[in-house]
Amino acid sequence: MTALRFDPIRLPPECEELRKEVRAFLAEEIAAGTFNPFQPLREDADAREFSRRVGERGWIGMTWPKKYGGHERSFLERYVVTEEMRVANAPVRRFFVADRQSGPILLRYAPEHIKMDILPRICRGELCFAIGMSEPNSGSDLFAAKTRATRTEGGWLINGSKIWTTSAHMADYMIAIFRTSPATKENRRHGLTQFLVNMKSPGIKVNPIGQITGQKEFNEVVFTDAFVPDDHQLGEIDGAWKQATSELAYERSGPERFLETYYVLTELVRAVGPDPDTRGAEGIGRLVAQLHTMRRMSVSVAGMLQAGKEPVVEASIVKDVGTIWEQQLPHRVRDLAAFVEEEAGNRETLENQLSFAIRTAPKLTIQGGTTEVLRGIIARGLGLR
Amino acid sequence: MTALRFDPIRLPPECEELRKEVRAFLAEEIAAGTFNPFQPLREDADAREFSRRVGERGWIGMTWPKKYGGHERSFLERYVVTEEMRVANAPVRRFFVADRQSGPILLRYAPEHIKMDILPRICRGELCFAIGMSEPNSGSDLFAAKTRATRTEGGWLINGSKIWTTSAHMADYMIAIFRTSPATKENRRHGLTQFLVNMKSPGIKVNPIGQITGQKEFNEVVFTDAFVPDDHQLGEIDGAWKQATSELAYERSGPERFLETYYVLTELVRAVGPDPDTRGAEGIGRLVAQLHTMRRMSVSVAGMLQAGKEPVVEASIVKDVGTIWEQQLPHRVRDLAAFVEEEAGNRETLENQLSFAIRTAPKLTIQGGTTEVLRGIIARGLGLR
Amino acid sequence: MAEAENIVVATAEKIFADLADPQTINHDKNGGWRLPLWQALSEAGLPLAWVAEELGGAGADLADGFAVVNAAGRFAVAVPLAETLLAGWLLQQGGIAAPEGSMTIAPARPNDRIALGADGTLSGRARGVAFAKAARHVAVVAHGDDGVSIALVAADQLRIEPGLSLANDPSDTVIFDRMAPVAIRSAPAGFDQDNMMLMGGVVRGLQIAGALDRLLEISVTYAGERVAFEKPIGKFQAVQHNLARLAGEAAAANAAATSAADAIARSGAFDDAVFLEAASAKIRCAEAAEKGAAIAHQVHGAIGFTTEHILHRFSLRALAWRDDFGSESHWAVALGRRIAARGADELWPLVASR
Amino acid sequence: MAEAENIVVATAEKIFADLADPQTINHDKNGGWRLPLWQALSEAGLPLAWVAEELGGAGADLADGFAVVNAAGRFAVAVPLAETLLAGWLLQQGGIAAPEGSMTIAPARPNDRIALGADGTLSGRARGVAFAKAARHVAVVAHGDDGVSIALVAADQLRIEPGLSLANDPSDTVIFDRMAPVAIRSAPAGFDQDNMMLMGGVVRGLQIAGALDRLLEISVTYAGERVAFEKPIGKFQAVQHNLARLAGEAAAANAAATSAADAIARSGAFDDAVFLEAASAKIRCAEAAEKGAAIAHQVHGAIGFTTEHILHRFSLRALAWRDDFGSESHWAVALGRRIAARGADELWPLVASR
Repeated sequence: MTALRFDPIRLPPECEELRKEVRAFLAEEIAAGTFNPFQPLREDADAREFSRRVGERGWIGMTWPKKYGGHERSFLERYVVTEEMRVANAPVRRFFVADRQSGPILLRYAPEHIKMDILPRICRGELCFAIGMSEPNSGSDLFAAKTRATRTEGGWLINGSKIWTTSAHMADYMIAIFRTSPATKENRRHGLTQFLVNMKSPGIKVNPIGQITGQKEFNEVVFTDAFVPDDHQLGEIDGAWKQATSELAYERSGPERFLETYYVLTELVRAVGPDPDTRGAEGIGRLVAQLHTMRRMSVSVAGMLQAGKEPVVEASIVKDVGTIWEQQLPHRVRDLAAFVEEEAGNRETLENQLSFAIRTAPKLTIQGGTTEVLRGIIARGLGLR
Repeated sequence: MTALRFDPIRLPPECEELRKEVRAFLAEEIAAGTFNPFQPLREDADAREFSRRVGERGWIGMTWPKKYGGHERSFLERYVVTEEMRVANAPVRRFFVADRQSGPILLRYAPEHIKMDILPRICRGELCFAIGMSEPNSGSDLFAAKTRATRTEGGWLINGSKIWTTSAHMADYMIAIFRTSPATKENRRHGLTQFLVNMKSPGIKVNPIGQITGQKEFNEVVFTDAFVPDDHQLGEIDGAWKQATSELAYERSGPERFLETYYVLTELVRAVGPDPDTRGAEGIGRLVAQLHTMRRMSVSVAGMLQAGKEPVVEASIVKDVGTIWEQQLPHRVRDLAAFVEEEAGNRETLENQLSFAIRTAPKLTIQGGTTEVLRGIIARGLGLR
Repeated sequence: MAEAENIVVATAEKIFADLADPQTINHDKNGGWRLPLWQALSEAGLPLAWVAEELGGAGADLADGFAVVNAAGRFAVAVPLAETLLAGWLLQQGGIAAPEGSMTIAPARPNDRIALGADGTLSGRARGVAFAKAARHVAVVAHGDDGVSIALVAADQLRIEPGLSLANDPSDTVIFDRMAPVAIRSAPAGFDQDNMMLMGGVVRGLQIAGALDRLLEISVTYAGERVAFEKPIGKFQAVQHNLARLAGEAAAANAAATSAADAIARSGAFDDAVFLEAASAKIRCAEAAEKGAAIAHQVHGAIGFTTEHILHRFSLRALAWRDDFGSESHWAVALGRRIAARGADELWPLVASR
Repeated sequence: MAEAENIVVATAEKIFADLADPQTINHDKNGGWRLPLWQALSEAGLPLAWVAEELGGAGADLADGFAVVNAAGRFAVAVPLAETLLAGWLLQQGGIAAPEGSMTIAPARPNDRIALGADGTLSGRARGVAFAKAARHVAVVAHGDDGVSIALVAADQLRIEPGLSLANDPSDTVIFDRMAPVAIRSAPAGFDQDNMMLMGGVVRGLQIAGALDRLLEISVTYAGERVAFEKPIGKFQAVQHNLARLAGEAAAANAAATSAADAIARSGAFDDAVFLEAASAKIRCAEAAEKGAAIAHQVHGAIGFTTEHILHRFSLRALAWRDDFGSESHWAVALGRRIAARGADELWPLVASR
C-alpha cells in the first residue's frame, strides 16, 4: 500500500501579491458589469472579451514555457488564480478547459508548429476548447468509444458523435479520442487515437442539450466525414489509453472540484447575520471546517504537482471527498436557512442560488470522473485491484 | 421488479391490552430489582428466573400451536411483547433465540417426539438456544462452513468449531449446520445439513470471546467427536442451504433490529429538558421521525407475516435501514448532548449509556446479516442479480 | 402503495396512464396535454373527491383521495390536482360549497399569515403557493379577532407574483390586499392553520413517495439496460448497493406517508399521535427525496441531467415538494419541541401508540 | 505524515516499533510493557520535547513534537506521552521548570474552570483528565482576579476520581480543593484557556489522524487476506469503495491536523487564521474518526469486535479522543460564531489566508 501524504503547503509570498492583483481585477470587472458574482446561472454570453483580458494579465497558461506564450509561473500561483476566479463566480468557461486540459496535452503531444500556432492564442484568451471523450454509449467507460477516424489522403475522416461536450457550441477546437482500430482481445483499451479537431471544419454539427439547471453547456457533436489533417494527430496511433488516464488527472483536484456550489455558503453566512443561534453556528462551523480541510488537501496536491510528482491517488481522493461535499452543500445550507428571517436582505438571492445549486448538484459526482470511477482508482492505489 | 409495499397496519385492540400487561409485568420486575432499565451493559446473570416468569405469562412461543405449549396468538401480539421488552432493556437473551429462531426451525423440521419434548420447555422459558452458523473462516459466506458431521452408529460425530456463537456458554441446545458432503461444482451451497445439538453432550467445549463492549456474549464452540443422534437431524441431508436462507429471514425485521441503542434517545430527551433550543429540538424531531417510520415499516412486515406472506426483501430493507440508524444513533445523540447542562440529573447515566452504545454500534451492521449481504438480497429482489 | 386499491384509484391511474405519460409530456413543448388531463380528472370527480356531495363534490373517503395523490406522485403530474383536493378538503371543514375548476390553498408556508379584518376583508402575503396563477379559486385559512376562519376567494381578484419551484412548476406569491372573499365561515373548534399544514404536508409526502417509487423503477430499468465496461451497470455491486439504498428510501417514504394518511383518515382530530404521524411523514419523505434523488441521478449519469430524459420530472418534483407546507427542518423542530414538552417517559408510549 | 521526518521522529518511531507493538501489548495482560516504553521515551527526551533546555526539557521544535504525537497515534500508545508533552508546553508558556516523570494537563474540557483564590490556592473540578491518576504532576490553567495563571501541582495532593474513556484509558475527574501549587506564574499576555484547548485539540487531532492511517492499513491488509465467497473480500467492489472512503477520511484527518500543527508551529499567536486551522482540525478529525472507525469495523466483521484483535486499540481511541479538549460540536459552534461575527465577505479571505 502506498502511504498517502498531504503535507502542509504554505503558499509562498508571491502568491499573496498575485491574489491581491486577481481580486482587484475581478472587482473591476464586476464594477464594469462583466458579470454578477451573486448570479451563478448564466450563459456567459459576454465572456469573450473577459477571456482576452484574463489572458492579457498573464493568467492563462501560467505554468507553460514562455516560448509558447506561457509565463513559467508555479502551480501554486495558478492555484490562487483558479480559486479566486471560482469563488467570484467569474465566467471562466471559455478559457478554462484550454488552460487546464487541452493546453497541457498539446504541450506534450502536438508537433512543434502546432504548438507555436495554438498555445500562444490560448494564452491570449482567444481560443475556446472542448473535450471529446464520451459518446452516447460510452460514458465512464471511455474505451468503449466507437466514433471512427479512417485514413484518407493527408489525414483522417471522422464519423460518429460525441456527447456531453461542454462548450462545443462556442469552441474553436476539440481534443478528442477516435477509434482507429478495433480493440484487441489482450487490451480492450487499444485502438483509440487522440486528435486535435478544428471545430470550424466542414462536417461537424453541434446540437445543444438542455440541462435541468436551465443551462445549455452540454452538446452533442456529430461528425460526418469531418477531415483532420495528419499533423493534428496527438500521440501514438491506437495508444490514446496511455494518454487518457493522465489527462483525466489534470481535472481531478483543483479548487474548482469543491467550490462549484460554494456561493451558497457565503450567502448563508450573510443571511444568518453576526449572531447566529447554536444550530446555525454549528452548521456553519462544520461546513467551514470541511471546506478548509479540503482546500488544504487540494493545495497540498498543487504542491506535489509543483514538485514534479504525479499524485493520482491523492488527487482522486480530493475529488471524491470534494465533489461529495459540494453536492451536499446546497442541501445542508437549505436546512440551515430554514429559519432565516423573512427580512434577511439577501433572502431572495439565497433562495435563487439554492434553487440553482440544488439542480446543479447531481452532476458534480458525475462529470470528469464519477464517484464510482474515482473510488476504483483509489482502491487500485490501495493495492486492492 | 417486485413492487414493494408497506401497508399501514393498525395494531388490533387485543394488542393494546397485551401491551399494558407487558408494561405492568416489566414495571414489577424492575421494582423487584431483576434488572436496571437504564443499564444496558450487564451479563444477565439472574435472567434464568426472569425467563421462566416470561414463559409463565405465555410470552414465549406466542405464535406456536398449543399442542407444543404455544399460544396461537398473532405475530402482531408477539411484536408488541418484543418491542416492550427491548425498550425496557429487559434481559431476554436467555430465551430470545429459542423463541424467534430455533423454535420455528424445530416446528418445521424436527420429528414429532422432539417437538413434543423441547418446544413446551422453550415456551416455559426453561431452555436457552444458540445458533451455530459462522466458523472461523466462514462469516457472511455460510456455505463455506467446514465443521464436519460424519456418520457413526445411530447418528453423527461432529468435529470442528463454530464461532461468534451468542449465548453458547449458557445454552442448552444449539441448532447448527455441519458439512456432511463436499460442495458440488454445480452448487457450492450443497453438502451442509442442519442438526439439533445438545450442548451438554461430551466433546463440546465453549470458549468465551471478549468483546469491545466489555460483554462476553460471543463464544467459540469446539467439537471433538461430539455425538448427535439420528433423530436430531433437521431437514434434508446436504440440503441445509434451502433452510438457512429462510432462517435468516426470521431475524431480519423485528423491533430488535432498530431499537438496540434506543435507550440513548430517551435519555437525551430527559437531559435536554422540556424546552430545548432549536438545535436540540430539530435533532430530536428528526430522530423520532426516523424511528417512527422504521417502526411503521417493521409493524407492516409483522402484518405480512401474519398474513402468511414471505416478505424477504421488505424485511431486508427494514433491517438495512434500521441497523444503519441504530448504529448512527449514539453518535447523533452524542452530538446533541454536547451542550447539555452540567447539572442535568441524568448526565452520568447518559454518558455511560453513550459509551456503551458507541462501542456496541460496530456490530449492529454485522450481526445476523451484514449490510453488504442485506443489500445483495435487496438488489436480487429488485431483479438486478 | 403500488397497486390500485379500489375503483377511485384505478380510475385515476387509468387517466394518468392514458393522458399523463411522462415521456409524452416531456416532449410536448406547448403543454397541450394539460387540458385533456384536467378534463378527464374533473369528469371522474377526482379534484373534488374530498368535498361532500351536498357541497358539490364527489364525497369520497379521505383514504381514496390520499391514494389518488400517491398515484399522482408516481406520474409526477403537473396539474393542480393535489392542490384542488386540499382546497376542497379545507372548504369542507368550513362547510363552504366548492366551485368548479382548479383551486389551490393559501398560505402554503407555516409562518405566513392571512389576516381577517373587522370589515370582513383579507390581507396578507402567502409565498410559495402552487399553481395560484393557474387556479380559478383559492381556499384560505385566515386569522381574525374571533379566531380562525376558512374562506374562498376568486383568484382573479388577487395580486399574484408568479414564481417557479425547483421543478419549474408554478409556485407563486399571493398578495391579499383588503380583498373580499366569495365565502367565509368560522373554522370548526380545534381547527387551526397547523392542521392545514400537516394535511398539506402529508399530501406532499404521498406525492414524494410516489415519485420515489418511480425513481426506483426507472433507475432499476436503466441499470439493467445501460452497458459499461462490457456489462449492464446493474451488475456492478456499487450500483446494486446504491439501488438497494434507494429502495430503502422509497420504502421509508411510502411507509411514512401512507401511515400518516391512514392515521388522519381514521382519526378526526389532529392529536399528538396524528401530529407524530404527519410531521414524521413530511420529515422522512423529504429526507428520502434528497437521498433518493441523488442516487437516481448517480445511476443515470449525464443522461439524467438532461431535460430530454424524464428523470428530472420525478427527481426535481420530489425535491421541490419538500419546501411546501413546512420543510423537514420546520416540522423536526416542532416535533422535537412537542416530544420534549411531553417528557422522556412519554416518548415510547407515543411512538407505540398504534 | 507517514514517514519519519527527522531524527526526533525516527527515534520515536523506533521506540514504538520496538516497545509498543500493538499485537504484543494487546496480549500483555499485566501491562508489563508500560515501564520499559516510558523509560525509553524519557531517555530519548520525548515527553519533555516542548520544554526548553534551561527549564529541564529537550527544547525540540514544536513541529517535531507534533510529528511525534502523530506517530504515537499510529501506534495508539496508551502512555501519557501526548499529555506530558502538552503539560510541558503549558509550563513553558509560564516559564515554569518541568519536573521529571509523567504529567497531564487540566482542565481538559472547555467549560471546566479552575479558580485561583486570593490565598494562592486552586479550587475547582476538571473532568475527563487523561492519565491523571497515573501522572506525577498536573499542569493547570487557572483563573484568578488578576487574569490567567499557569500552575504546576503535585498529583498526589489532588483528589482524583478514576474514570475510563471509551477506549478504557484513564480519564479521571480531578478535584482541586484549595490546594497549593508547586509553582505558579502569570500566563503571558494574550494567553487564555482557549489557546490551551486548541493546542490540546490539535494534538488529539494528530493522534486521531495517526490512528486512522493505521486503521486504513490494517483494514486494507485484512481485506486482502480474508476470503469469503471464494475470493478475498477486498476484491468486492462494495468493500473497495468503503476502503476508498476510509482512505478519504484518513487523508482529510491527516491534512487537517498536520496543517493546523504547521500553522501553530509557524505562528506565535492564536489569531483567527490559527483558530480556523486548529478548530477545523479537531472538527474534521473527529468526523473522520466516526466515519473511518465505522468502515474499519465493517470491513473486519465480527473479528474486529473482539478484544483479541488489535483493531479496537485504534478505533476506540480515535473515537475517545474526540471528547478531549472540546468536542467537534463545541468547536463547530465556536468557529461558526467567529465566522458569522467576521461577516460573509470575510469568510473566503480567511479560508484562503495561507
